Amino acid sequence: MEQILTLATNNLLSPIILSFALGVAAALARSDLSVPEAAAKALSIYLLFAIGFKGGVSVSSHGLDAKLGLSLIAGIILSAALPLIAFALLKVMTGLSRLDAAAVAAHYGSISIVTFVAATSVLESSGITSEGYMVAVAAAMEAPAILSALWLISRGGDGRRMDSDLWREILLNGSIVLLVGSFLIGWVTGEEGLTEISSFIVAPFKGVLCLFLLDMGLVAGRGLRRGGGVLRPGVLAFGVLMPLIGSAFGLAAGLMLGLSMGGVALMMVLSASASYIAVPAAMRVALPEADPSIYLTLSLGVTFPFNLTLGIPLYVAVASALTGA
Amino acid sequence: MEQILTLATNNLLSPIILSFALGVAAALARSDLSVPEAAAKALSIYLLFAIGFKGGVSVSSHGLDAKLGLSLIAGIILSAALPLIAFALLKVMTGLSRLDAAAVAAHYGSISIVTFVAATSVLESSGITSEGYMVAVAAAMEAPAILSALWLISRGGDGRRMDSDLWREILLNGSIVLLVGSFLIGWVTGEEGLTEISSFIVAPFKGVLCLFLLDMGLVAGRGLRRGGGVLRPGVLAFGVLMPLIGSAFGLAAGLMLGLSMGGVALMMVLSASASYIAVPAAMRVALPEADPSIYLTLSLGVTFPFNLTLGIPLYVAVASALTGA
Amino acid sequence: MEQILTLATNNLLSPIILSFALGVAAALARSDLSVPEAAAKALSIYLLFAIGFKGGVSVSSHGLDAKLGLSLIAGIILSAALPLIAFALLKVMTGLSRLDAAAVAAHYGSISIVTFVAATSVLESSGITSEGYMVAVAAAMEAPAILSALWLISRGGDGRRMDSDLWREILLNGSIVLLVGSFLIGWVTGEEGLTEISSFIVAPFKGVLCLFLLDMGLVAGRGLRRGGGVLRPGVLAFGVLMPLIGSAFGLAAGLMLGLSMGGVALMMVLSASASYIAVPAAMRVALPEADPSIYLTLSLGVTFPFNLTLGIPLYVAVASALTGA
Amino acid sequence: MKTHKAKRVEITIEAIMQSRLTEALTKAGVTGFSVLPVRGGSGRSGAWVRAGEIGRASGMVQVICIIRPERLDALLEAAFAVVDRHIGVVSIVDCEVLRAERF
Amino acid sequence: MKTHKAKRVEITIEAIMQSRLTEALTKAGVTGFSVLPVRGGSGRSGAWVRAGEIGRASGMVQVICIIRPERLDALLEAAFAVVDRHIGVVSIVDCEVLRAERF
Amino acid sequence: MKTHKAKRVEITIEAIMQSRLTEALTKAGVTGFSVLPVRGGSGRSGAWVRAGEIGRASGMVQVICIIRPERLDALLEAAFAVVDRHIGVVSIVDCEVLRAERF
Ligand SMILES: Nc1ncnc2c1ncn2[C@@H]1O[C@H](COP(=O)(O)O)[C@@H](O)[C@H]1O
Ligand SMILES: Nc1ncnc2c1ncn2[C@@H]1O[C@H](COP(=O)(O)O)[C@@H](O)[C@H]1O
Ligand SMILES: Nc1ncnc2c1ncn2[C@@H]1O[C@H](COP(=O)(O)O)[C@@H](O)[C@H]1O
Ligand code: NA
Ligand code: NA
Ligand code: NA
Repeated sequence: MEQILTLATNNLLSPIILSFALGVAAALARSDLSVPEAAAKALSIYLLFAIGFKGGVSVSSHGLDAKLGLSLIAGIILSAALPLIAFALLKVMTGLSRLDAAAVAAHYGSISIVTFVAATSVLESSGITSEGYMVAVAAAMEAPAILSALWLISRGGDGRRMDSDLWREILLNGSIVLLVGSFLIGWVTGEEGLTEISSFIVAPFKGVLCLFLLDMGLVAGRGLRRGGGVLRPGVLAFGVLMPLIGSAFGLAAGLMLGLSMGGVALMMVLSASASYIAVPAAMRVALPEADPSIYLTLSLGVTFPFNLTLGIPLYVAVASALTGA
Repeated sequence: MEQILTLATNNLLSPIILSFALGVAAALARSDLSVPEAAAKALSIYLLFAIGFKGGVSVSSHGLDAKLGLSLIAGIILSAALPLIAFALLKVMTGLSRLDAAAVAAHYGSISIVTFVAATSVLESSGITSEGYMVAVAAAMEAPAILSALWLISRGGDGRRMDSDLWREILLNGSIVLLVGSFLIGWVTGEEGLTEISSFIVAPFKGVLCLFLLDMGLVAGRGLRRGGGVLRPGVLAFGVLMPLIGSAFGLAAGLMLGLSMGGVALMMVLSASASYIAVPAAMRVALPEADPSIYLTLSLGVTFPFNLTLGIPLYVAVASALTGA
Repeated sequence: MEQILTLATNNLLSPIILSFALGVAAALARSDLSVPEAAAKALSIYLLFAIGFKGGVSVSSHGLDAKLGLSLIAGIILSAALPLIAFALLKVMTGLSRLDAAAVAAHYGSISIVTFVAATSVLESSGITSEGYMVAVAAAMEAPAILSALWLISRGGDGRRMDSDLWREILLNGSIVLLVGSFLIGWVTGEEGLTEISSFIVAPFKGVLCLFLLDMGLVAGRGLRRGGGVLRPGVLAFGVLMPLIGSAFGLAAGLMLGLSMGGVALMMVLSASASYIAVPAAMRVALPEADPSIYLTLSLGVTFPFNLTLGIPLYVAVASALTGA
Repeated sequence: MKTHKAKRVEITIEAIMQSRLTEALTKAGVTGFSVLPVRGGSGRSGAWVRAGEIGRASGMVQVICIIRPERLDALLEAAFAVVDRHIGVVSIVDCEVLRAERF
Repeated sequence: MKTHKAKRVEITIEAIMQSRLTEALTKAGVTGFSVLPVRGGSGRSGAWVRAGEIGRASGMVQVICIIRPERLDALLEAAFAVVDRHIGVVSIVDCEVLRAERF
Repeated sequence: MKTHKAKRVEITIEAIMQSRLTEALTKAGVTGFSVLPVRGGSGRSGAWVRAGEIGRASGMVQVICIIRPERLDALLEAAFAVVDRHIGVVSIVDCEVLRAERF
């Protein structure tokens, strides 16, 4: 318990979290502070490239773990199954329509890569290592949740075609391609490749993450200011409860797979986190009648800050307690 | 004197100044070289974040100086008073209308954060330290000058309402919020926080400043090419004289406050510099009839380059002579 | 031969080339991965500034080589002469119209600065030094080819005026101005200047180059997907043959000038590379009837990848064999 | 297809005045608008480009409103109160729209 | 100068739907269009701005087609099929063009 | 409110030709124009997008001029001289403006 509190306090007072808080505060106070769209995208490209590359290098150093395949499968199953639980929970806890509930559920099966990045950076600060291929697991978990959600809707008699364009868009989504691509590049080039570009992708990483989280805070704060009203108490509670449930499933999967302590923590983080890039875009195409202000505000304005501030230290503490590391 | 010359020459031949000169030259020669708006804004966000953060860390390391409060008050008084002097001077030296004169005056009470950043980088190169809270003083000096200018106008019988929106816009201006916010983050996280992100905010700082000044040079040069014609000799002379006058007041304030040599120099720089972000924007809203090509060209095309090239070394030399350091 | 193969393999498996390949693959697979225009331009500004600056510093360290002037003249002659050869070859090998052939020819006389940058980075990895003023030679080679192409057209009776605007645009092209400007800045500030900003322009250089090549890959891949069809086999073959011919002329020039091994290699690279910034823009203005999808696809989609992957190691190997270094 | 008469109002205004304009429009009952970036331009107050600028004092945006004809006057009055002392251009075009219930 | 009658169709649509719309237009025989960025806006589904966003779920673009009057109906039908269930606005204006052979 | 008849001319032209066009317009007595970015498009010469491009050879911009009807012909002639050999589209719409003294 004490460890959790220390971790949580350290985490809350890290430049990364404070930058996010600054962004939220500035947006709520209606400051005109804003990061240009092109700059925000550039920061996200940097982060995806760096995290993918480092994951690949780590796999190349530690050899191909036999668990990679199993972890990928576990990730896919989690991503597909969690929306069903989320949907059931939403039906019980909230008055959301089937459509809105399914759309929200899809977000919680899928993952948030920034939450993942923030978690790896917390692990690093604490000197905890993890399986490099967890980035690949992250990529694998992006899409299956979308299918589950569409299946939930079609079960309700409301036929939705997943046209092949949508398929391609989801699977070849820019962030998946960049993450997997740079993972492969890191894998192929290994430590040698890392040495060549580490002063670009390793040294300034945390600082870049600060600016990116400043931007995320601005966007989240703006969302809360505009869309906060649509979130009834039940929906809000879901936004905090669901990550805890998700993390429990992630924990179980991580332990069953026999991952390292860091790996278990990351599996929890992935399961606990909610998408705000791939899934919202897919929902706009496939379920345009679902209300974006619900799923975007919930994912970015509630669950993301919760995971960032309290969730990550909690998951790390639990993983550390249960892996006995 | 010799010291001034050496400092000035070193300064003039630094990559930072030469980058600015390159930008001016390219714009005057009508090259199509340009930095995208989003990239320029991203650079400015980086610089504000880094300078604020480092200021905060310095305060956290050296403890809270009792002079912080006094320095803030001094800054606010300077910002509010300098426009009155500037206005009187403009009435004597130039044929500008009351409106244009008040608008110009507001710029000279307020501050230019890049001039401040460039000065801190000159101080660092010379191994001179300064009070970390000078960033907070810089932030405090942004707005009061605007009020003075509007008061000058309203005295002339021309009633201007400062609507509450404008108030909020000025005080929660993106650059003030970012500067103060990152100052607080640096203060809270201290040296430990700095260690985590110093390879992002310390190591590449000067290089980023070069690219930013290249962009400033392009914008200033473009302004001179287009708006240079509106600047009559009297106005031009004001653009060089006023910073000297401002710096004298800054010097007096710095000495009275008992600031360190670096702190006195920075107080001079702040008082000498003229705003080109917060004040022009406020003028466009509150005094739309004032001619922007006068105040923008004067501030960015005349006073900024003057301070950058000759002013800063002069102020540092004077501060060093008078603080006996 | 073995050395070429090793170099080529090392080169092909470097993060730089793999990033380019990732971009091409993503574009061909119609992923929505894209780098914002502003970010791509910012990356190119960084690369030009850094490469120019480092070239200037190197000149300042090694003293002004008497060969600088001769190398510039050689570069200008190569740039002016290669289009004539290219044009003749195109008439023989392809069915392109005079206009299209002249437009394509202009590209091959001029140079691609990214190819140059990539080559310097390969040389550096292999510990091979080169004359710092090669950046100036690169800048000098940008424009003459355009004149040759326009002369080819006017010979055909089709009068084209080079209006003075176009002249200025070509010679004061943003990338030439930035390259030459930062070269001069580096020259003036020397090693001392470099020390101040090396953690910005040296340390992260290769990493930035990776992201830039990712973007180039995306653009090239998109071009191939859309415009690949217009390239008949003859035109395609030209895109691979012409760089080899160009490099042979570059080799001859480099040997006659008595350049170092690295200098010879870079002269080959410049001669072999094809413009995709300055020349396409000039062609759009001066020869609007020429088909951009031919010259852009050929230069960026065929010759650039060829040089990047196979050309550079080949040129380095040949230079090393023939300078006996 | 069935279309309905409407007005397309295009207001080119200083970027810094955008929020004041859109608030005034909203108060005047305008239910929708879109804001387009402008890269540069020229007018009686001189020429400008946004490239490289970080300040908010220069540059314009275009606010586009499509509205029912009967609401035009309210909109113009609201817009005029904001742009009155400012630079910028207001133009109105007759148009047809699909899905009239949206306006 | 000699001008020719045409229609200017402006479709404000979710960015994520852009490729679907332009593909539908192309299939319907539209030979040219331009896509303009939109910075922000407001409508029945709320207000939005693009600044700082990295996702593709929010934000609109404007697709502008200039076409011969006789092709208008085909275009509108194609556009409507795409925008039907989606937010956004379609407006049509009478215009004149130079170089009619281009449309 | 009192409005005045005017013409809204929209010229979609290659970005690289922008300065030539605006200079020609200025010479022809056009006192104001705005330049809008275009993200992408498609036409007889193929499809394009600006994303990721650093060169200036590809991409279009939109130059919008609002002018008094009697000046239209001078404007069109000036514009035509520039766009003649180039790709791009010129369209003209009847509009009403506030503050006619500005045109
Ligand atoms: N006639 C016009 N047509 C299109 N845009 C205009 C026109 N006049 C002015 N503008 C735009 O409005 C800005 C301010 O115009 P002005 O108030 O005339 O200085 C210009 O820089 C242009 O961006
Ligand atoms: N009347 C309108 N005029 C111009 N743009 C509109 C209008 N209504 C909606 N839009 C644009 O379309 C988006 C979605 O509108 P809506 O479907 O009403 O939420 C808005 O955010 C605006 O960008
Ligand atoms: N009918 C049209 N409507 C709108 N924009 C067009 C149209 N035709 C062409 N354009 C724009 O002008 C560019 C060049 O067109 P084109 O000359 O037909 O290749 C296209 O890529 C579009 O951006
Ligand atoms: Na999840
Ligand atoms: Na001042
Ligand atoms: Na060449």
